[in-house]
Order: sequence, then C-alpha cells, then structure tokens
Amino acid sequence: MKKRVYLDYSATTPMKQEVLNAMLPHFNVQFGNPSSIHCFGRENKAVIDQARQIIAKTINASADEVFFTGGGSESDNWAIKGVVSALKGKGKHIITSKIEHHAVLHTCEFLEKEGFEVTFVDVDEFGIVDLNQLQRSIRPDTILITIMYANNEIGTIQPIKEIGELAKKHNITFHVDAVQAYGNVRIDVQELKIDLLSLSAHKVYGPKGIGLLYIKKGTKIIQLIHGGAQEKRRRAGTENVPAIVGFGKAAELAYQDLEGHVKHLTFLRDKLINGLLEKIPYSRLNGHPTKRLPGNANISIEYIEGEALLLSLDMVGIACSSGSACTSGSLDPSHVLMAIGLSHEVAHGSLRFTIGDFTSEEDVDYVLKELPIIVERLRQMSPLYEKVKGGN
Amino acid sequence: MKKRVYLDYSATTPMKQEVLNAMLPHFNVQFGNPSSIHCFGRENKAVIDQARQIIAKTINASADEVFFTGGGSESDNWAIKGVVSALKGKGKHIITSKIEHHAVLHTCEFLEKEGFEVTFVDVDEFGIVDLNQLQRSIRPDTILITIMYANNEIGTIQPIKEIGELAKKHNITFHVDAVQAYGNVRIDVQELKIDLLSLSAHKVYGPKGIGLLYIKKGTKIIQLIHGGAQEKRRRAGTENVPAIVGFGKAAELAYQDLEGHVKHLTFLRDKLINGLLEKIPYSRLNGHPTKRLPGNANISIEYIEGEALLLSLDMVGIACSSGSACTSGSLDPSHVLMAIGLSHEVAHGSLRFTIGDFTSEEDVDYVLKELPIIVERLRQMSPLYEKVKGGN
Amino acid sequence: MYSEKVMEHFMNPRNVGEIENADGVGQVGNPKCGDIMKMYLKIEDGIIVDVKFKTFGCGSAIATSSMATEMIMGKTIDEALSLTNRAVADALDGLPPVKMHCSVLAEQAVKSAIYDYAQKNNLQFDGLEGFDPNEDHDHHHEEHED
Amino acid sequence: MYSEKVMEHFMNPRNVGEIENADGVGQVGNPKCGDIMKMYLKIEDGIIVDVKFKTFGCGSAIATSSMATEMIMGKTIDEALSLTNRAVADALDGLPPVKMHCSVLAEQAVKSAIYDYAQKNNLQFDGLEGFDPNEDHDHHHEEHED
Ligand SMILES: Cc1ncc(COP(=O)(O)O)c(C=O)c1O
Ligand SMILES: Cc1ncc(COP(=O)(O)O)c(C=O)c1O
Repeated sequence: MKKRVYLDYSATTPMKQEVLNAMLPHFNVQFGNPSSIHCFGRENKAVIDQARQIIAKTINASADEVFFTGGGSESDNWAIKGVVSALKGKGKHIITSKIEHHAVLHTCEFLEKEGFEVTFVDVDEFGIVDLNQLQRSIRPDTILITIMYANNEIGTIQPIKEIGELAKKHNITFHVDAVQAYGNVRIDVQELKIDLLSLSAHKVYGPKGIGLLYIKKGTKIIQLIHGGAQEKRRRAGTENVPAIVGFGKAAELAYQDLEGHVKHLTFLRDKLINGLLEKIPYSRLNGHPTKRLPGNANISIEYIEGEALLLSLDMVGIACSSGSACTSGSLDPSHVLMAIGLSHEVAHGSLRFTIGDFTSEEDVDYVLKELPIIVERLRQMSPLYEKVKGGN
Repeated sequence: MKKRVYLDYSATTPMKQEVLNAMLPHFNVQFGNPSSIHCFGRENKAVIDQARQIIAKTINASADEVFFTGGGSESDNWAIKGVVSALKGKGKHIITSKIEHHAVLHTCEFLEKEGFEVTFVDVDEFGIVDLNQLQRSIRPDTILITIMYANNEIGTIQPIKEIGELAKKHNITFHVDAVQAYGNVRIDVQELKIDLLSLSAHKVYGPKGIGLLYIKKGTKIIQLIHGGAQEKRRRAGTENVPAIVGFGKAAELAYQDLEGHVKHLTFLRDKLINGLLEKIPYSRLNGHPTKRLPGNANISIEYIEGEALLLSLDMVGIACSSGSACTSGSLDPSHVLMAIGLSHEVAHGSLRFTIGDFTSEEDVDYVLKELPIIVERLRQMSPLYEKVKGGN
Repeated sequence: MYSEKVMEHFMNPRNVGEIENADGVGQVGNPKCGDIMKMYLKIEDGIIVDVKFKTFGCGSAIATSSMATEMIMGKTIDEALSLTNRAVADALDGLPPVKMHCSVLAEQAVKSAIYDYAQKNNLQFDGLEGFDPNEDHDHHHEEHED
Repeated sequence: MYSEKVMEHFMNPRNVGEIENADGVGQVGNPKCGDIMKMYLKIEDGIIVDVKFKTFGCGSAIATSSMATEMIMGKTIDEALSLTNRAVADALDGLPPVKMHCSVLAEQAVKSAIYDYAQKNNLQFDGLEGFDPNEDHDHHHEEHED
C-alpha cells in the first residue's frame, strides 16, 4: 500500500482503540434509550451520567453544567444565539474577533442581519486578539463576548483569562470556543471566568457528531433544539449513548497524561517547523512562535498556491490542509491569514500541518524530505517566482 | 442471565449487525474529514454521497434535497423554525395537531412566545387529525402546516396525502415528521406533496445522533446551525461519517423487504393486542385498529397506574413504555392519550409495546403470560378497583 | 432510579387491603395526578393495632404507603401524627426528587384516617391542628418538558 | 474531485517555461484570486510554432494551462483564437464547477498573448474583436461559506 501520512489532526482525528472499545457494546447490546424507565434505559442513564462527570472534571465544571450537543458547531450556535435571544431586552451588541471559526463568525453575521450589532476585534501579526481594542469596544449594551481559546488554522492561543476578567468586570456573558484547545491545554472554566464553553469530541480522538456546551449555573440562555426532556430539558433529542460514552473515554485519555501528549507533539512540531523554514527559502511561520497549539505548524510558502501544494503532497501520501478543513473547498484566502496581515498571494500559499498522538518522527522526516522537492517543482512553474530569482 | 424481552422499539432500536459492520472502518481507519481535499477526505466524501443517494431513493427524493442533521429533534426544529423565519414577512400562522411529538409541539409553543400564532388541530378518538377543522383553520397568513406521519405513542397513521393536497392548494409549506413512519410505511415525498420531511436513524436499526431533513428544491428555509460549508452550506458541522454510513445501510435494509417486515410485525402486534384484550378485563386498545404502525400496541388498563405496570414488567424482564420514551420520566398523562379523549386515570394506566425485527412470537407469549398476573396483583391494591368488583 | 428498599416495598408491599368496620378511613390524592391512597385504621385504647392500605399510583406511591403503614403500626395516635414525609422517604433510603410528593401523600393519608377517627369519636389531637382533609393535596408536578 | 486527466496534466504539465524573445507574451489573472497565467508564443508565418507557460495557481489552473498550450501548438492564429474554455475543460474530461474559471483564464491567456503579438506587429484579428487585455478577468469566487 501507498505510504499515507496523516497530518491533519485539526480537521479530525482517528478514534483511539479504547474509545471504540468503550462504545461498541452500546450499539446493539446495551442500546436502550436513557430516558426509558426499564432496565435497558436505566443502565444507559447511569452510563451517560458517568461520561458527563468525567468530562466536567476535565474543565473543572460540575456535571449538571455540561450539556451534550451534536457537535462543536451546534454548541457555538446554541451559545451565541441562545444568549443573545435571552438577553435581547438588555442589549444588542456582541464582541468577537476576526479570526473565529466560521461556526462563530457566520452565526454573528447572521445575527447582524437580524438586527444585532457585532464588533469584530482585530488580532496582531501573531493572531493574538487586541485586548485594548476589545476593551474599548465594550458598550453599555454589550451582551456577549465570544472569543476562541485557540485558533484552528494558525494555532494561536488567546489570553482567555484576561478577557474573562474583562467580561466579568463589565458583567458580560463570556463564551469560549475551545474545540481546538481541548485536550491540548489545561482548561479551568472557573479560574478563567468562562460562562459558556464549546467542545467537540472528534478533535480529541473521540467520535464525530458529539459536542458539548458548558453552561455556568445561572447563565441566561434559550434552547436551540426544543422537544423532549433530555439534557435537563435544555437540549432535546434521544441521547447519543455510544458517542457520549466515547467522548467520556476520549476526555479521560486526553487528560490522563496531558504533559506527555504536549511534549510529544511540541517536539515533532518544532522539528517540522524548523526543518521546513530552513530547507525552504521564502517561507515563514504563521501564528505565535510559542503561544500556539502543540501540534500546529502553519507555514506560508511564497510564490506558490496552496491547493497545488496540497495535491502534490497528497500524491506522495501526505495529508494536510491549507486553511481550516471546512474552508479547504473554498477559493478565497483564509480570513485568519488575512487578519494577521498576509497579502493575498502569500495567504494563498499557506499550509497547515497538524500533528497528533499517532504521528511519528519518521512522518515528520518524510515531509521534510518531500515538501522541498514539491516546492521547487511548483516554483519553477510560477510566473511570480521568476522575478525573484531573476528569471532563471 | 435474566430473561430480557425488549418491546420498546419506538423508543430506540438496537443497530443491525450489517449497519455496525458498515460503520466500523470509519472510526479509525477511513476516518478523514469529507471536506478535506486530500485522499483521507475525498474517500469519505464519496462515501457520504453514496449514503445520501440510498436514503433519498427510499423517499423518492433527489440526493441534493436531503441534509443530514444530529437527529429527529434537530430536523423538526430546523424545519419549523427555519420556515417560519424565512416566511415571517408573509405571515405568522402555523397549523399543527394536538398529538405531535414534543420536538414539534414545544417548538411551536416556543414560537407562540415569539409572536407567531399556532392552531393545534384536534384528532378523533382514533387519533386521526380532523381534516375539516384543519381546512377551516387555514388563513391567508398561514405559512406552515406541520403534521406527523405516524404517531409515536398510539401508532396512528395520518391522511398525509389529503393534507399535502390541501397545503399545496393553498400554497402553504408542508412539513411532515416521519421519524416513526420511516421504515414501516412506503413514503413518496412527491406523490404526497411534502416540502419537508424529518427522519431519525436510530428508530430504524441505525445509529443514534443522526437524522435527516428532506427539503424540496425551492423551499424557503433559514439555517439552524451556521458555520462551515458542509451539507451544501445549509447545515454546518463536520460530517458524522460513520453515522451517515450507518444510516445509509439501515435505510437500505429497511426498504429492501418492507413487506416482509410489515407482515412479521403486524402478525405479532395483532397477536399481542388480541391476547391482552382477551385476557385482561377493563382494557382497551388506543389508536386506530388498522391505520396504525405495524409494530405498535398501545393499550389502557383501567384502575392501575402505568409506572407501576412498567416497573412490574421490568422486574420480569419486559421492557416497554407508558407514553413516549421522552415523557416516560414525566408525571403528567400523555398529551396524545388526552387528545383522543381518555380520562386522566385511564390515560395514566396505559402501556405501549412496540415490536421490532428482533421480536419473536415467544416474546409475545411471554408478555401474554406475565402481564395478566401483574395486572391482577396491582388491581388488588387499587382503591379504584374495589368499587368495580364490589370491594372484593 | 429507585433505591432497592423502594423496589422491595413496591414488589412486596406490607399491609395491603382493607379493614372492615375500620375505626378511621382516609383517602387522599386524585386520579388526575395518578395517585390515590386510601388508609384504614383499627384503633384500640389510642393505639393503632391494625392498618391497611390500597393505592392507585406509581412505584413510589405504593412503596411509601407500605412503609408508612409499617411505621405507624402499634404506635400511639400522637406518634402516628408526628410521622413526617421526610421520615418515610428516609426509611426508604430516599426518593427521586420528582417522587417526593408520594411521601407527602403517605403522611397525609395517615393524618386523614386519624382525622376520620377523631371526627367519628369527637376527639381532638394537637397533631391535627391546621389539617384540612378536603384541602387539595394535589402536588404540582414538576414539569418534565418545557 | 479532479479527473485523472487533470491530475496527469497537473503532475506532468506540458510546455512549462519561457520563450526568450517571444513574439507574443500575455499574462492574466491576479494574485488576489490565487491564479496567474503567463503565456509565451513563438509565431512564424501565422503559425504558432512554440508555446510555453508559467502558472501560479491551483491544480486545475496548471492543468488547463498545460492543456491549452497543447491545443494551440502548431495551430494558426485564427484556430488558436477560436479555442474556447469549454473545449479546454472538455479535453481534460471536465472540471469541477468551482474550477471552471481556470479554463476561462486559459482561454484569456492565449488571447492575451496573441493580442500582444498583434499590437507589436500592428495586426488585426477577427477573433480578438471585443477582447480587452486589461479587463479584469477576475472571476467571482463561488462563496463557499454563507
Ligand atoms: C415522532 C418523533 N419525532 C421526533 C423524534 C425525535 O427524534 P430524535 O430522538 O432522534 O431527536 C421522535 C423520537 O424520539 C419521534 O418519535
Ligand atoms: C475552533 C473550531 N470551532 C468549531 C468547530 C466545529 O466543530 P464540529 O465540526 O464538531 O461542528 C471546529 C472544527 O470544525 C473548530 O476547529
């Protein structure tokens, strides 16, 4: 079989075997509806409560503050739409950043059409939210601040604690999209003064189609999905038992040796970044050199377009992305790369490698061997490159 | 091991082995994000498109009219909220029935608070929607009719074709919750003039946490979950590949021998209904004698409360429900049983047995043997029964 | 959801039945809510020498009835009147929050039967002060859907 | 997402490079959109005797450039001017809808190079009527998010 090197862990992860093993019995043996009174139901009620507790503990929340959803996007939509609907009598102003995931950005843009006002705060060249601007944009009618914990494209980690304190001081509800940060950073919702936190299991070796919204006790929020009494009547729908169990196991594994995980990823990431920057002229690292996710290496390679790079890498079995997974079908340069100040052509030529628990040093070495060859080949075809090299 | 007889297939079903087998590779081998350009992504894009086609065919829709969601409740919420948001300039009146699932009912009640007006049409003693009343309640500003295909508690099948024609004639968008009907009835969205149709996989031996909304081309509807470009930009969130594959396989199996399935279930259902009515005095069948789901047997047993019956049955290993699964934790008598005219005390004493593909005649015989004993025991304790029997 | 003790009393309830010519009979609850408890007392020299019940209701309604009869059997009327719903629930190793009203009903059933006895015999008991047998003991069901 | 033909031309593009002292040079596209095509022509007696290209762009931009050069090599100028984007796309066994603009760009690159040749030599071609090399060939990207 052809060599396949997966370096797109931020798009999605393979499930760990332990996660699958935990889920398996719940597909066709212990399959009952947890809302049922009979034993098929009761035995699964206990099981989802256990998963809820495990996950709650990893973010220092209590179990009755976490609500399962159908994924990170639903969590983001629920948090944002739910809070502004609940507080629309109080105000109509939302603060977010220019580099949020589309699940946040497009939700905010939708709300603008509905009559809310949104401030999209700038970030600096490393992708860090401008705290002064954020502070200045707070108004008496600001009802929500939503800022992501770590960016999915460039991996930059935000000063969440400072933002949390600012929000607290002005009594504004604070939502954090931690989909990418979870499992890579220690998150304490109390210490960080977070009111709402979105998570998604498939980014941490858990199943797809299951997410979670932490809702701090007392936070005003309206339901997104009405219906049955599940999730303490706040999110209707038959509980996805196998996925919840898998999420619980994935959470347990993620935080059982966080330090080891971070160390492994950081070592490989730095080797990859340093190797690529050294071997490929006219390349640069995007995002912050240290305040970044342990597995994220996002680099721009000038004079070449990203899709051509992606396809060429794919031909030698290397899977990565240019920009976030959900926009890799898009032709527009990534909004994140534009926000950190890259020109259109440089933004077009950027690649995101994301390293995970199954990545080996050999995988990194393989990229370091193949990518420079590909870059050279594509640059030879590029009319932009000829100028730089004097037309050779 | 204790005998366990599962007769709660309307609450949820065990996954078929073929479904699990189809899903398994997608958890940790072929696990890529279908939105990714690289081969891990592309191979899964093809796979979800295939599942989409299989399911579309079972309802006579085209593949680009079906959109995956996180379950039946999300589909119902999306359909209803999405249509009325899109059409709020045109009108504010919604028509539904008194016996809808809570995912429809509570959504409509929520919209009432938001300023919409809702007519909840009555049903007759068999649970069939009053077509005359429905017709009379149509107003110039009616923007949506939402009626379920088959009821989850009493199994009554509605005259969907007549309602579809009525909606069409008045140019009103028509939504059908077919979560319980799917896999038990042949559904043709074109013939029935349905604009939107909700499905959920876990009711047809597929996985939990995956549903679908059919949206007829040209139907005006606003998104419920904003974000990435998945599902042709209408429902954001990383595609739940294994669940989609499982749903596809479950759909294929459900419609590959629908007649055989219906025949098997109907035979067992009728044996159960007739046996119980014969052996238990003061009992009655709820719902329509023939226009009912093939697996549904809902009976009221006078002078006893349903939970006591459920618990007693559970003690001998029989799992069923009183009312719908999501309300079985509730103390209020089922809104469906009240709507068909049962008194509170009779409604309280009702049981729903739902039969499925793995039910055997032996299972039915076991219930016929055990339930009369339980009924007699509980009636001996009931102060309501003493009057009937003259205090013996 | 129920403790083993609740299930045990539900499956093997003590003192089920009626007492002919009972000295006091009380009935509380209503079929709308799905719970009716009827309690029969035989009283001799101010002592409850026999007690029986009949209950239409859920598992915890039957279990609390059963437990309440056990707890007042052989007791003085004053002792029986001091029985609280908490005590019944605790004796059953607790009840789910939505089912606590069943224990209230059991307490009221005892009081109601004693009230009947007091009326018939023109007696007064401190423990019955403020007790109105016709008050709607209807609990407001915790709404499970919203 | 791409046909095998597209991938084959992307991985092994024909006629990559430049022509020194080319008779006509045209460049279209702009880096903002992520595609630039530059085409060089050598023309003798009204026949395209050599053609080379350089492209900054996605897989289909490179493949359409390569295919377009193959399709005009050895052709008369009038034949080359009649090359349509559809023909390029068809020769590649089709392109995904969002990538059709690449084939438009390839057609424009050919025209643009011939236009340059016409200007330099004061020639007129019917096929260039209405062609404006400075027009923004900027395609509106199909928005992938909403
Ligand atoms: C008729 C009906 N509609 C909607 C639903 C909701 O489906 P889900 O539990 O998949 O959200 C159900 C089942 O719970 C149902 O029976
Ligand atoms: C930062 C961020 N937020 C939200 C999401 C959406 O999560 P999901 O795909 O589970 O809906 C993603 C990933 O796609 C993400 O990276």
